Amino acid sequence: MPRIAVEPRFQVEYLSILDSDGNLDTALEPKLADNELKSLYRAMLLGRRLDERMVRLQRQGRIGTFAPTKGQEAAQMGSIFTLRPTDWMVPSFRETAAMIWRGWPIEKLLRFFAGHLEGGQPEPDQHDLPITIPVATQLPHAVGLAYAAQYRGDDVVVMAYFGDGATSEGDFHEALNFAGVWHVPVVFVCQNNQWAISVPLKKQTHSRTIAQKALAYGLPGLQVDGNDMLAVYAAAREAVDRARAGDGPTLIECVTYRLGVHTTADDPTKYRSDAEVAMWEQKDPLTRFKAYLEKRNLLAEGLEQHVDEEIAEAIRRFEATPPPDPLTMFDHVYAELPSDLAAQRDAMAASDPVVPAREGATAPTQPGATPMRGQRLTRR
Amino acid sequence: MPRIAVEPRFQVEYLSILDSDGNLDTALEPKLADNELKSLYRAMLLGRRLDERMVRLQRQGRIGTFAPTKGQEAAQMGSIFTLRPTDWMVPSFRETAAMIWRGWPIEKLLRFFAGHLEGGQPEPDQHDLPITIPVATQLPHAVGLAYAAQYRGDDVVVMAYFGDGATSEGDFHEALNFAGVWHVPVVFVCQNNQWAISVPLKKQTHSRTIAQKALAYGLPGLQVDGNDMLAVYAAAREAVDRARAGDGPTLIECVTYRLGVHTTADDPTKYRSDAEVAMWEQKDPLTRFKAYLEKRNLLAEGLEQHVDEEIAEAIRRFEATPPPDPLTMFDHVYAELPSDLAAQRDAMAASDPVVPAREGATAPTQPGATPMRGQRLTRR
Amino acid sequence: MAKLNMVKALNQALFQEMERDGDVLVLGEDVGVDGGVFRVTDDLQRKFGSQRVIDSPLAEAAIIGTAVGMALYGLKPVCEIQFSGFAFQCFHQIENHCARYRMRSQGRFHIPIVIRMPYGGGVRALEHHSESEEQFYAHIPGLKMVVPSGPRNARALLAAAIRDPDPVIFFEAKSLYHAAKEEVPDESEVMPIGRAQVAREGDALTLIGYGAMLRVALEAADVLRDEDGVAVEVIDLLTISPLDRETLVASVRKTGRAVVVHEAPKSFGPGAEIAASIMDGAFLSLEAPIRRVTAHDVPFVGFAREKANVPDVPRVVAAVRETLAF
Amino acid sequence: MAKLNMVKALNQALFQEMERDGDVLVLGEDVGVDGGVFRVTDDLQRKFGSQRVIDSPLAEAAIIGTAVGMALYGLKPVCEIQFSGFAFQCFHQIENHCARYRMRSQGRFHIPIVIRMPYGGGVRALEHHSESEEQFYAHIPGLKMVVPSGPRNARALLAAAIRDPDPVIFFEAKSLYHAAKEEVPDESEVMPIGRAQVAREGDALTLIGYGAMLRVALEAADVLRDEDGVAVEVIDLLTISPLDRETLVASVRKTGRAVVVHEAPKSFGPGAEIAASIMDGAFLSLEAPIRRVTAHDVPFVGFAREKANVPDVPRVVAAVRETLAF
Ligand SMILES: Cc1ncc(C[n+]2csc(CCOP(=O)(O)OP(=O)(O)O)c2C)c(N)n1
Ligand SMILES: Cc1ncc(C[n+]2csc(CCOP(=O)(O)OP(=O)(O)O)c2C)c(N)n1
Ligand SMILES: [Mg+2]
Ligand SMILES: [Mg+2]
Repeated sequence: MPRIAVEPRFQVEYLSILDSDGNLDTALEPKLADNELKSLYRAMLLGRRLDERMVRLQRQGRIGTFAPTKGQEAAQMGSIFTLRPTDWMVPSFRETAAMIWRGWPIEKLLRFFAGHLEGGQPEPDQHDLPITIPVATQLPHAVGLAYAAQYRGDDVVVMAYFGDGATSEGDFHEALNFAGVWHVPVVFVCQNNQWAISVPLKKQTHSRTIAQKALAYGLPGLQVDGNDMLAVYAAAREAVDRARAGDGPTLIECVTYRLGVHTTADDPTKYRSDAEVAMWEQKDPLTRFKAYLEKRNLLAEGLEQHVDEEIAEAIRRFEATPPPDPLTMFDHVYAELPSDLAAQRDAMAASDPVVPAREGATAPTQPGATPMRGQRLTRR
Repeated sequence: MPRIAVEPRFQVEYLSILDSDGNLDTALEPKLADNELKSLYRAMLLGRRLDERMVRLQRQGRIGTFAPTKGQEAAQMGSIFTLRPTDWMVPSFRETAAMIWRGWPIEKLLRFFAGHLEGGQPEPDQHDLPITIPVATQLPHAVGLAYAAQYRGDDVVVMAYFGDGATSEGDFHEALNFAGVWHVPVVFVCQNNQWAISVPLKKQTHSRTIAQKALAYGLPGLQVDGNDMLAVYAAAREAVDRARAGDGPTLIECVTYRLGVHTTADDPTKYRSDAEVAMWEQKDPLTRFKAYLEKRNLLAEGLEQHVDEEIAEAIRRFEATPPPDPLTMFDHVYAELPSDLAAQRDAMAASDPVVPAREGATAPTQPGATPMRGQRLTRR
Repeated sequence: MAKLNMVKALNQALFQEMERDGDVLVLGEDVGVDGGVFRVTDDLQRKFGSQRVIDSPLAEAAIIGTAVGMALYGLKPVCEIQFSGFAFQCFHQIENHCARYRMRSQGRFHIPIVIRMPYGGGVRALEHHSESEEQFYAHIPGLKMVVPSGPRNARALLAAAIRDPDPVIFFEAKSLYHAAKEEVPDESEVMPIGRAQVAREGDALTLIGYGAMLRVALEAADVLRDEDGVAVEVIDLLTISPLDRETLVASVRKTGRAVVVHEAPKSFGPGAEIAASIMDGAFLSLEAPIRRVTAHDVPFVGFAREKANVPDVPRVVAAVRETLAF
Repeated sequence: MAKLNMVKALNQALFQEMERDGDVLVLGEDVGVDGGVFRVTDDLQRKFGSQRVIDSPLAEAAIIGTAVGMALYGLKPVCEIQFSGFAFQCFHQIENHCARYRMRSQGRFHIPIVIRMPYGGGVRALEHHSESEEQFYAHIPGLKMVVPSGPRNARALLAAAIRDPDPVIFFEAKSLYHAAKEEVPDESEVMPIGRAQVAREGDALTLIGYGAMLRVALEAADVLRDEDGVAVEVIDLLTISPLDRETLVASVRKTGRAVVVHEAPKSFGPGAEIAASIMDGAFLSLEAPIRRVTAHDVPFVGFAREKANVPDVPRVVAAVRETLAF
């Protein structure tokens, strides 16, 4: 049946600059200063080493469940690097590398994963939201922040992170739709790591790309090689500049891969093949960017060691964290404590002895605690 | 920045066969038998006349709030006409014309709008869901029905109705995404009537069309002149056949207009201009289809009168409805009445006198009832 | 001083608070040009512009979700959910975020948001347009849940809610919108959230109501005074959560008996907490079990049966008489 | 006869019911290949295929919404919400549709759906992974709300829930999943929904618990027996709603005193209905106010403080002693 085509024809593009074989598209190569390239690499490396260390801490029962970054360092660093401190970062739960770049002390994040709420408190001057666990629910917050910044006339861009699975949630849809209507300065960074726990992308959506979902909201959408630091940076730079200039939101799909477990409670051998993982290990963003820096003679001596020391020191500070005082659980419920809640607090204070924190930062896993199944070792 | 285009390029098409000036694209003209054309026109006319009658009934306090169809008869009839009785219809709340076509007795719908739940009960053999009030929440039901039909191996297609406003809800997104992944036989019919109460389409989404939202789910999406019965029919026919053949879901956007009030509690003069309404009155689907039938000599004598009599008789039956027995409110909460609920029922039965239904079908508006603001007269 | 109905009184609160504080903005479906389907936000957009009075797309979760973002930035959004029956679409944003951000961020952020919703029956409405869902919010730590009973306290409580640094769910009884006018002073007033009021003093029994049920309670008290010669103390809760247990307990210590009235279904409803709290605080004074007069434990019954479902004066009177005779 | 933990017992119930009835299917995030994040649906997909055991996209509202559609067609979906903390995303589908379709369609349709969710603390989990939200479902007319306390009753109640023609919310205490094994007969069993059980007889006081709190109640009863020489009657609710008031009232008529234990926050929580219902039915037998031992009225506190928030044996023992001494 012939019909009239509605203009414009839509198109989604894919951006790649430095491929996994080390081929560089010099025409597209972003102009990053040497020290910028160095600090980008350092941040990636720090993310990777911390990740490995945290998995061990979790296995030892020193922190609880967390979601490793491994494999997604370029997607995170290439994008977050384009933000100013006065811009806002809206993370989901896997952005450890990017959060550290934004100024979260490592020991604070460790406290967070050790079950201390203090670990989720951003500094007064930090323009970062804390980790959000319910998938996609942070996306409307990003739009609201951007609206508020625009309302106040502030020169602020908001960058929001989420996964491929998150694009199935209603909140993703509603947030992008509001962003489009309000034309606010948000950059939506989807880390399409191919899996939402055990669900592969093809069971997540029948859409060929995630980038094309932007068309539903009249937004520009771009797919980028998410393991290519340069490409992610270039795409994010463009989107952030556009947002800052008042030209509205963008959806960036970073095609990447979760090389590790979903969280430390997950056993990926149950749902994906070693061959698939091995294939993606060939595309490791860290190796690729390292080779690029090597060629440009920008690799610092002993960087691994410096990074490891930084982590070790942070862990020492973390382990020195005193056990939390249970009574402070009443401190941040409301601005003022209602009388019945004050009575609950008083009852706790009066109870003798004050219940000691069973699971402090340094306490080993309780013998009686339920074995979350991921606490048994898995192959990766 | 040059990038690689991701294939395929997306395109959204617009279908029009019989335009508002009466120009007919004979190449596209669907092959409908004379009696089919006649019954289509009769159903449209019935929808229109009933609508007008119901607005009066509401003004007189004989029924409560309802959402008139006026202007959307072609969008509804052109699509629903392609379903078999064994197929499923999933309405929202404005599909009066289509529901009557599906076999809902007029007096039953009137009872529904008079606040009797009995009016929402489909017949045992009727493959229709009742009216759903919360916008877009019926869309996943349609997908589930289609999944179940496919699971059972039944030759069934599901058609779901919703408005332009509904496309902003998370449930719309999630339903279309599931439909795409599951590849089930659903046709999503969006009646884009330009307004969601007072909110115009351009404040609803920054997307140029609603049809293009299908691309986010990897589905075909088509825009159609929703006031053109022939075009709606042709588009729906194609989508239904495709679904039946196992080729999955389709999104059809019918571009139409709500000529009347949003509901009888609405005053559209507050938010839209007379000129806009007048412009759309020129495109009235009923006049356009009538002219087509006239040219083909298919207009029956005295049709208006027949239709009006059918309506009048139904209203007589409706008005003869006995006031509802309050005790039956306990009949359909669970398959078996739990003991505390049985006690609540017994208490009601024992209370002397049994509270009479204050607002039965024939009762006028209570003097003390809150004047819903739309109950004052508006200009259209 | 002017005589205002509840719609006008609420509208005035919004005007006054928006004039007072440039961080206050209004967000919801049809709140702008249309002035809200009940006209509570009438004329606000004309006065404050479409950036401050925002006609949002049709998506409750994003209304609350974006408002959370605005609040995180320091603004004070007043959201309208068109009918309380549609707030379950945004329940996750309310429970996951409005109620928890202060705690999650250990005080770095707080959410000074107000979520207004028309609730309750009495307007011959379709399904989801006449339910009474206060219990769902009352059970969420971190939220406050307010239900005014008349134009003047509605205006004062809405002002208080807007100035409150914490998230407030604000239920407006549809049947009260045009029910009565009340003298309201021109200057803005603020009533403390978290305090119940003794609407009428008495010594025979404590009758507890709120929102549209206050009128039912007061009329029942009239009947009991006129027909039985008993003085029933009527308490208007005004705030459901945090519950003003002190006022309830003090009253029942005096009267020894209590009846609670609400439009929500009985089981696991607000009346249960009220009864349990009174038992806690006034056990030794209690001379009869606390009766609850509520809607039945049934889903929406259709407005033709509504009268038989929602508490009315005869049912309340009967419950009080039984409690007095216990 | 085999010794099963709760995960295996639930898994067996699913196997048995799916074998028994071809209309039963399983739907949720990661329920297929992965067998569920807690392995409750392990091996089901291998056995019954991916059309009957469906790995859904990540969208709770569509999981429940499509399941409603399947149920309308006559199938019996068993949905898994990965953690109860994520069920507010589908709360509108549960409240608007699961609970109401029988009523709305006046019996033409009913929704024989089961919604399984792991709930509660004790597993060192992040936010939204350790809350206890049963109250929200208990207050919705048209739903049933079930919480088993051990492998055998979990299996029997899940079977009953699947066969029940009405929607059942089925909460599984995460801390019980691997806590203990129990002898479970090979043939499937069904326990009636809506009946509480006396887990231990006693005459001094009625201690009411459910789910993971049953163990706490029983241990507290041990302490009270050993240290105080009192025989506390322990009731395992098993079904929260519809609440088995008869069993509760009969027990308190005997003992004269009651204490309720739950993991949900106190205010407007399930304990309130339990207390109010007991007062209703056993007022003249009551010798002390009914105490509630619950989580505090605070949002998620972080697992490092969880122990101080969730009821434990010392708090329950203290509350019982106070009640006995009243
Ligand atoms: C609303 C909600 N539902 C379910 C979960 C449980 N859950 C945590 S992460 C996850 C998968 C997320 O996948 P994706 O968005 O692709 O992010 P990724 O984990 O791959 O980074 C799920 C199902 C959750 N946190 N929130
Ligand atoms: C979830 C939900 N939110 C709000 C409403 C109130 N409401 C009823 S119809 C409507 C507008 C619907 O617009 P659209 O989808 O375009 O359908 P139309 O009314 O134009 O046919 C609104 C906001 C509702 N019924 N459900
Ligand atoms: Mg992923
Ligand atoms: Mg519309």
